Amino acid sequence: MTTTQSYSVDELITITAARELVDNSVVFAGIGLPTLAVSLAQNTTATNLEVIYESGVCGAHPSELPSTIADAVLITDSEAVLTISALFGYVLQGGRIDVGFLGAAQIDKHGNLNSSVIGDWDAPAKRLPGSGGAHEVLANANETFVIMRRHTARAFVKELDFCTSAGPDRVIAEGGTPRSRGVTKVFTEYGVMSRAGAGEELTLTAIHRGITAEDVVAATGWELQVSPELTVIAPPTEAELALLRDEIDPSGVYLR
Amino acid sequence: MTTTQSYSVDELITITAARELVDNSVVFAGIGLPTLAVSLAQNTTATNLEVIYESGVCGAHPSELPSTIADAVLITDSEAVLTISALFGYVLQGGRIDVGFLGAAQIDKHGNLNSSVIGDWDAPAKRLPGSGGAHEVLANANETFVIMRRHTARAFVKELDFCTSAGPDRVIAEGGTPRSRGVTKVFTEYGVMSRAGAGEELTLTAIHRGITAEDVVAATGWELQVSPELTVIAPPTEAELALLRDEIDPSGVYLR
Amino acid sequence: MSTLAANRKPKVMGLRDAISTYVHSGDTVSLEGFTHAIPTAAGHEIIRQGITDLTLVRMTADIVVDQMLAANCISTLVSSFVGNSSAGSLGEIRRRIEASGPQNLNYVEYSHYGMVCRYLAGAQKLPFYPLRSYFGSDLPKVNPEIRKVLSPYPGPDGKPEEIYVVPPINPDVAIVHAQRADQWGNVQMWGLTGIQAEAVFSAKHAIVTVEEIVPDDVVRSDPNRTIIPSHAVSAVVPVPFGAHPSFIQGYYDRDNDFYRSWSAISADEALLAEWLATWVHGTTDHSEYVELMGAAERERLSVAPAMSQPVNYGRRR
Amino acid sequence: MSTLAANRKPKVMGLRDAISTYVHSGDTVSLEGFTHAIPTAAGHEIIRQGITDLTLVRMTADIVVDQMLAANCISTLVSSFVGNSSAGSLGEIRRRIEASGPQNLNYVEYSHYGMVCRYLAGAQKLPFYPLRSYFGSDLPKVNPEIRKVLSPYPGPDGKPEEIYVVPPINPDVAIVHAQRADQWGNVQMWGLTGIQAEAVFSAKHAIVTVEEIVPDDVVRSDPNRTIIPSHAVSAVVPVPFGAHPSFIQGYYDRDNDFYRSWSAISADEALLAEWLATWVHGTTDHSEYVELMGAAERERLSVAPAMSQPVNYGRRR
Repeated sequence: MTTTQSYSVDELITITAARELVDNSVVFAGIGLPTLAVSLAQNTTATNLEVIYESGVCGAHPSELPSTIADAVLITDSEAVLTISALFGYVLQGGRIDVGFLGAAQIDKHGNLNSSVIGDWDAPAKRLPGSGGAHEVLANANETFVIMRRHTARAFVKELDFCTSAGPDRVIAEGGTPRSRGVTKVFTEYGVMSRAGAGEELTLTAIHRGITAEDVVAATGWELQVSPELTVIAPPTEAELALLRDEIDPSGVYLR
Repeated sequence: MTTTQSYSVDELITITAARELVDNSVVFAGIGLPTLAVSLAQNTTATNLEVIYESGVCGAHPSELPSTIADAVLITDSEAVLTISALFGYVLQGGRIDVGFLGAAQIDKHGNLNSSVIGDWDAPAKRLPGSGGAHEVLANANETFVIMRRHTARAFVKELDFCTSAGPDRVIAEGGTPRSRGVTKVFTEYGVMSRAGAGEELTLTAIHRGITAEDVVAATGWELQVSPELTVIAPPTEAELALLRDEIDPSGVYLR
Repeated sequence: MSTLAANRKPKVMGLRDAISTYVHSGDTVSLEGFTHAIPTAAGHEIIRQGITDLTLVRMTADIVVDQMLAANCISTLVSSFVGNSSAGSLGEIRRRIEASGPQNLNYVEYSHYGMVCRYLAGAQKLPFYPLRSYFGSDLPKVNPEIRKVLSPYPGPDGKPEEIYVVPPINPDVAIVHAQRADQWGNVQMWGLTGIQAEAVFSAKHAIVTVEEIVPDDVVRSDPNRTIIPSHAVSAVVPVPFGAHPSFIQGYYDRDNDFYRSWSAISADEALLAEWLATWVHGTTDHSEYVELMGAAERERLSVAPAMSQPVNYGRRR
Repeated sequence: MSTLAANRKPKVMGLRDAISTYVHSGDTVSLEGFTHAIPTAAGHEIIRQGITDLTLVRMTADIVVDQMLAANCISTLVSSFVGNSSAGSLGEIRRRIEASGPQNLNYVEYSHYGMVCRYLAGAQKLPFYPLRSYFGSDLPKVNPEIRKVLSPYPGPDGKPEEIYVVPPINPDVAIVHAQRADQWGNVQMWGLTGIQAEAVFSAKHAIVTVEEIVPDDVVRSDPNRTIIPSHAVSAVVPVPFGAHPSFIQGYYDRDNDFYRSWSAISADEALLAEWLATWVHGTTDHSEYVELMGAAERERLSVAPAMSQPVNYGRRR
């Protein structure tokens, strides 16, 4: 992606994701761009947003940007630290998370995710970290936002090499009852793909300035549907960029 | 029961039970005579005995005798306080208790216990407190000691009005696999009844001085077997009585 | 880095408002506290508001349940222990269950760990929770909610293995009491913490009464002390002495005299009615109840300090 | 009232003795610590003692697992995350699993909550633990230990409901690290406590390495801080800096430089062998490893104080 504006892809994705966060919701956030997006939303449109980290920290007040979900600065001055079993059992499976944030190596049109292997599971070309808590976030958070910085046909695939984390369509296909809407938004360098939940395909609903729908379709491994109401995303405002750069990540921990 | 010695039934039962506690074991103790028995054992024959209370307190160092299993004096200065779910799940069901102590309104010859109702459960003549944790103590502690101060045919019955807590014989009869030996000792005003575990009846193995086996058989609702090696229990020693009265319960909280 | 929510809403409420907002006739209500920190004041406020037809869930149904029964708040009781500790009987509960009584209480009987597992299932939104109890017991015969499942793994002897399970509890509201919370509803507790966290997580709403609301920095100096996080709490209510006659570790002792006196009071319906008229209906709120206790009584239950030693959470240099 | 056991045996051991006593070739060993308090020193001592053929159970298989694999300690790995946090790759794990590598590792893959539930089942001695995961995922296809059970209660739609379950973990030994313990093995921890208590309760034996052994009165001033009670611990081992390169809340910070450097080290088998030769085989124990780190490095990771405010446990007057 090229842009004539003076902001990076990371800044663009972070700001776009922040705008989609709704006030008064509880967000399960990983480290990196989700941390920034949540922090930006708390300072702009969703000032009563609550963040819970996979490590069990609730109500963090870190002295600086955390570099992992378990960074010591997240614990000191926080409001509560839960055990892992309480976090996964009572909070996540308990249905108390509105929005989860995930990344993945591969995603398909129904928002199923692969973070385990490239190639065959038994003898993979590349071994990836695996689920961690991703499987449970997708299964239990009411909806999940996915951030995929690089939008390529190798990542946006017709068939996953392996399904680590299943969306509601696959849950239903196996005879289960979904407890979540699955992936509802995917943020990439090109724009935003959206779906409401089970039965729907991820559809291109918004593109960044300077991008065409054709660019995105060509970079997607399945026949990507384009919304008839496709919009162009308003570029980052001076205020958003200033908050990100001067208040939230002044040392450039995540922003490149 | 009458005795010519200068000690009470409570003292006699407490001292008899204390002598049966084996060193290095973990005991799940209720309040009252079990607390005294455990404390006496720790000061005599089982100095490395560990006591865990149903409230979750481990390694209690109370400033005075506790009046409930949850008395504040059990918590202050203790070594650990577990949540109820950890106590019942990880410690008791986890198989970490060697000896449990229980009482009951009724007991049968296999050590099954009733603490729920006298009469029909649906319209009882007398509603009793119910299981509390008794059901789980009997099911999970390796063995259980029962203290029944009054030895009468209304308490030592052929058929329980209701089985609240089941010993291993009833577990097997239902097709389960017992996880405990069930009741192995019953301490009463008359003496001690014993069994090794499933398949055995509670048998009179020891009597207090001045009691005859016939006395005990007559006071028991089933045909009580008497051990051919029936022994007479050595009366409390001066040392045991002094410890109990001067060190363990100097204010007479439980000793009457 | 700023992560403070600028328009965050405090969760502090008065007890009257909290009960009228979250407790309604016909609801399923969990009232928990295992000997320690029993939410008595909340129970009394339910009586004052004339709420009826509750399904009351409480592991140890003790004095406050006896009082709520006498005030006709409860139509179903789910419990694993109906007794006044070791201090005697609960007259009203016995009258409502025993053959000689009116038998108008629907009583659902469990063991303690059965109740614990129901809360664990409820908090985790599981369809059931397995436990190694109930084989050989008559409890499953009188409680059809206690069922069996076949394990998909072979047992220790290589044969198929069955295990009992209990269903989840998901009350409309859970009510618990604790030492303190901040204005956002982060609840801190020490001493016996019982099943309170699980009860709150299992419920749709949660009211937490506390001895005191403390400044944010007190809570945040020790986040591991928080047993219930803000997001699980609907209302946090300052109610000093709110657990009397039970005790609050470090705040006041158990009123053993009151426990012992309850056998005689509850044995006599007239005495019990008089007690409710004086102490519950006769007081407009819990602060009047505490006033009625009197300074000497509060002094009698007071405790001397035994302070914890601090730990270091560390700060990046 | 005296309840002190006169001849109680302290559980303090040296690390060498603790590992040789409780860890044997062929054992199933749980090594837990979720980013915080990873028992690295214990892993290194297992390498030093040449223990092999372990079934290693660890939710987040990270640097210490990479090192133990390279030292041929592990034949089966049970995990839910094989990655070096966000700092890069684990070279040895990838070589042992990927098609281009020797493929001599038996890898058993779960999700995080699947692992948590295996510990919960293990600690509670349950035949299985139910969880709301795995529908639609390929994980059950590659892991036949993940199975289904039919709930004996109707689902929300009134129809029969199936749920996935996982089997218990009951390791021969669990190894965890914490801030402190007393001589009896009462372990106190704050900050992220992870799955450590459940791992210990699930195991036949437990080794707990700690930053320091503290006097009894420190532990007893705050019994709620004890996350693992004495009776569940086999050996408690003082090992300062025993979690490096991970961190200990209030003691030292995470060595992010080391995490970042591991990608390059582990990518090259010769570099990795050299690292093990210098830092593990080249040191007789962890105190020499800490010596080798140097004073400047320890200073770099040091933290400033942020003390908790005390609470009152109360004492009867």
